[in-house]
Amino acid sequence: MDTTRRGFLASTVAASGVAVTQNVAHGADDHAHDHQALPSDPVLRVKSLESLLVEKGLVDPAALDAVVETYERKVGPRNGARVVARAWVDPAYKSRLLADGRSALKEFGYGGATGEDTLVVENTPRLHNLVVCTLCSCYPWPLLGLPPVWYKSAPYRSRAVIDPRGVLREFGVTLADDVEVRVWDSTAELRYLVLPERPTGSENMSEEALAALVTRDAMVGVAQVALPQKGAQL
Amino acid sequence: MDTTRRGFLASTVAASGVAVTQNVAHGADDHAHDHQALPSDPVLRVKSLESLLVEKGLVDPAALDAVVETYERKVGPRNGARVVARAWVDPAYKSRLLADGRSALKEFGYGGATGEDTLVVENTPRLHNLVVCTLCSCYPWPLLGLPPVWYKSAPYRSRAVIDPRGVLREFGVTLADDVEVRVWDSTAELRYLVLPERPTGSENMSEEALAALVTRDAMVGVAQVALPQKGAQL
Amino acid sequence: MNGVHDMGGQQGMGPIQYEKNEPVFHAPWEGRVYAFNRTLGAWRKWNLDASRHGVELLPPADYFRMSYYERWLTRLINISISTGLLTREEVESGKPAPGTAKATPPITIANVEAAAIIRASARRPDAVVARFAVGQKVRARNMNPVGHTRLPRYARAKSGVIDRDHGVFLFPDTTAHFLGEKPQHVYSVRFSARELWGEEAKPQDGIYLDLFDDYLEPA
Amino acid sequence: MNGVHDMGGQQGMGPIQYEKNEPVFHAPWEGRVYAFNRTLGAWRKWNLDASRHGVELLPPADYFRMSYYERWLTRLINISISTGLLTREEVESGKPAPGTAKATPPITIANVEAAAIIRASARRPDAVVARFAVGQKVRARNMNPVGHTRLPRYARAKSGVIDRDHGVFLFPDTTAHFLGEKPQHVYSVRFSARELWGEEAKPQDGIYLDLFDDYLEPA
Repeated sequence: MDTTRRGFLASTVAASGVAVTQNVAHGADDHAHDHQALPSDPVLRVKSLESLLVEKGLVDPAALDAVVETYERKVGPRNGARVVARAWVDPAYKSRLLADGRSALKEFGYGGATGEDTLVVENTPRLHNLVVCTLCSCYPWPLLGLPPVWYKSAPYRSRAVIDPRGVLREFGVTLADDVEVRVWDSTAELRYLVLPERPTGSENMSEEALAALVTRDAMVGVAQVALPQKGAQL
Repeated sequence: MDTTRRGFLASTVAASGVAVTQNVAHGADDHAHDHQALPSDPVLRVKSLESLLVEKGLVDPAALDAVVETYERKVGPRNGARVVARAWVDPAYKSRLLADGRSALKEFGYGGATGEDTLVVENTPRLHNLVVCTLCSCYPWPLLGLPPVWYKSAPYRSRAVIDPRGVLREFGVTLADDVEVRVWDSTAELRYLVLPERPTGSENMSEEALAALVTRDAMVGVAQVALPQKGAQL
Repeated sequence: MNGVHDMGGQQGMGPIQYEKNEPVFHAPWEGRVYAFNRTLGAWRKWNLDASRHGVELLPPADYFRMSYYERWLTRLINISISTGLLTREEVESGKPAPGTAKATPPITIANVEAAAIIRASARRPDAVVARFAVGQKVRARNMNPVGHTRLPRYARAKSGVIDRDHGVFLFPDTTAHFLGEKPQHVYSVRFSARELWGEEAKPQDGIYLDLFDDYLEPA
Repeated sequence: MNGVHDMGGQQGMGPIQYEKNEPVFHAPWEGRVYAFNRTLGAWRKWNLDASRHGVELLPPADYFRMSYYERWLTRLINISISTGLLTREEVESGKPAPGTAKATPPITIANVEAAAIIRASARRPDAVVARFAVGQKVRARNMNPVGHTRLPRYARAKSGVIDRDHGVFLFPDTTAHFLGEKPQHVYSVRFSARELWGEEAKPQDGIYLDLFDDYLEPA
């Protein structure tokens, strides 16, 4: 437990520039590696922090529960999927959505945290859009919920801008050489949602049935929307 | 021991691109961190590797001893210091050294490993030279021995090219605003040695006494050469 | 800050690790860390940009070793200590400093929806004049601030075209360091893939960045 | 490869940690690792550039976590396995595969000075024509190879002046991948600090890089 706390504080201290964890000259006994110890059990650390925050009156545990509950049960890719399906069946809505995402999304009641300035970009047979945040992990929370680990990871963030076609191939999407790829790097407080192509053969489907086809990945731009019988989606 | 080996191999495998250590999706029990374990005791690992290499007849332990002995006892900054002192007292040698470092260094018998193409760059009151290798840790071994940890470390390698004056300040060297700074990034098989300024007041000193003043740091360009009475050197 | 967080264009990070049916949080503690971050901001000791910068300040070895929510946890503790919301001793012991009066949380179950889940916008109503117009050719400045910035290294000194004017937003470079909001226009700037990455990129491909007025100069 | 090893211009790496009276090796195992690296090359299974690339291929988390000689140890094991000098099972067990005949080391105490301590030069006698002349203005190419290269990211697409022609050397980008030596001229190229880092740099300061013919184009 003592080691735990020390390792934990070492990392805290390092972040404020007091210590560095790299290439520090180390003695022959090599014990200097201690400070690189894994941040031990986060479960215990978070429990201890929460009890401190509650005891100091800095947070209301019920409010914490509500935040977790919101993203675990209420806000997720189904939000974005409803918008996409509506745009597919309602050309007037689609025009509003592409021209002024903010207002069109408000028609669904979507907005708020990081969503108030969402831009919707449309895929066509000639144009493919891909969304990334190279600097951190910005993502349209109100429309897609919290991002998956791969979206937040170094491999995706690093390569999406320099090798979008290679990234797409890794996701199983192969683009023709003459398609235009547009990568949207979310460097400010704008968020991006891809309006995928409506799959051929879906002409007779209802808005609800269409919404069920639309995946999170398609709205990030790393997948296309397929009809169910055409094979399993990622 | 078993954990040791596993952690060790994980790292080996990762380097060949089979696994990644970062942001790997992890289960609720958080055990996936195992593969990030510190490469445990290098002493044991190196011992095991050496015994394997010897048993296979791939290395001669006596030759290993000789390599270690060479850099621990024979080759080091005293080599470079002798060259610098000679250049200070012998203008003809200095001319040869700056014009064709390779030949001039051969007069001392210095050459070989990474030293066959060493360039000597001269500090003056108007010009300060600083040597770095941003991509790895290239260094003039035959003249200075093996580099110190700080030279091989991220803080030095990253900042020497973008903020050489700040780096120099950290080493206690403050340059006038109108001095020209030249940073030599050792990106190919050329190596660099800084010929520091001869300290004022050293006019009557012998070549040997001068050589004793010249530090490793001064020949990398992060220090100036001072007379002993002017205070302790780094 | 030219840090390891500025990942655009890096290689050698390994394959993308896709997890099927990924849960929102992989463990309850991740949810708590997320919720701390979303609610503690209401104390107004810091702002979103300062908080982002907190992750950037992690030593590279930690940045790469930690999972996403470990980074969030660490930056939260760091910024709580540096802004005085918590003391190091409190974090270490898990107990409030002796004699601390209990505060009242600004965010409770009653107002959490409005106060935390709907976050304040970074858009500003200020009537700031735009320095650039849609269609104009611009160059991202070759700037290397040691503090927070949202101009990635890969776009610096590169030329692009203003594609859209998003309007006026607070400026992260100053906001993150509590030096004022300096509201200014943000533009979507299109850079051709070839301008950024050379001749091997497809000529028709483009990368769009949302860049602040202060990041740009006429090309 | 645009990897974390390419550190020029990065910030946030912390202060320089200076050690007074630093020993050559901090522990005997470091010396052994160094000596393995200096002697095993004589088996001609790899070359210096391939070996350097081996460090670049370490996952970033490992690169930052490991000490210098831990990196050397890991790359040595990796390249020994990938080139067939050792098998993974041998490394794991510390024992030669059953039935392996004992070899004779090419480097022994008798020839170690000439064969290992004096390393072969990368200079080549080939009469290759230089594409650039001293004093000529050049631009470093905007290239982003996924393999080994010695053109740092911070100099790409930047303009400089040929300061010196060092002569002909083998080309690391091909040599590291066993694709031939492709001998060519290496030049010392001077870049002004302002060209590389913008207006905050001092106008008189310069950064000199040793760059291969294939990295350059006329400016």
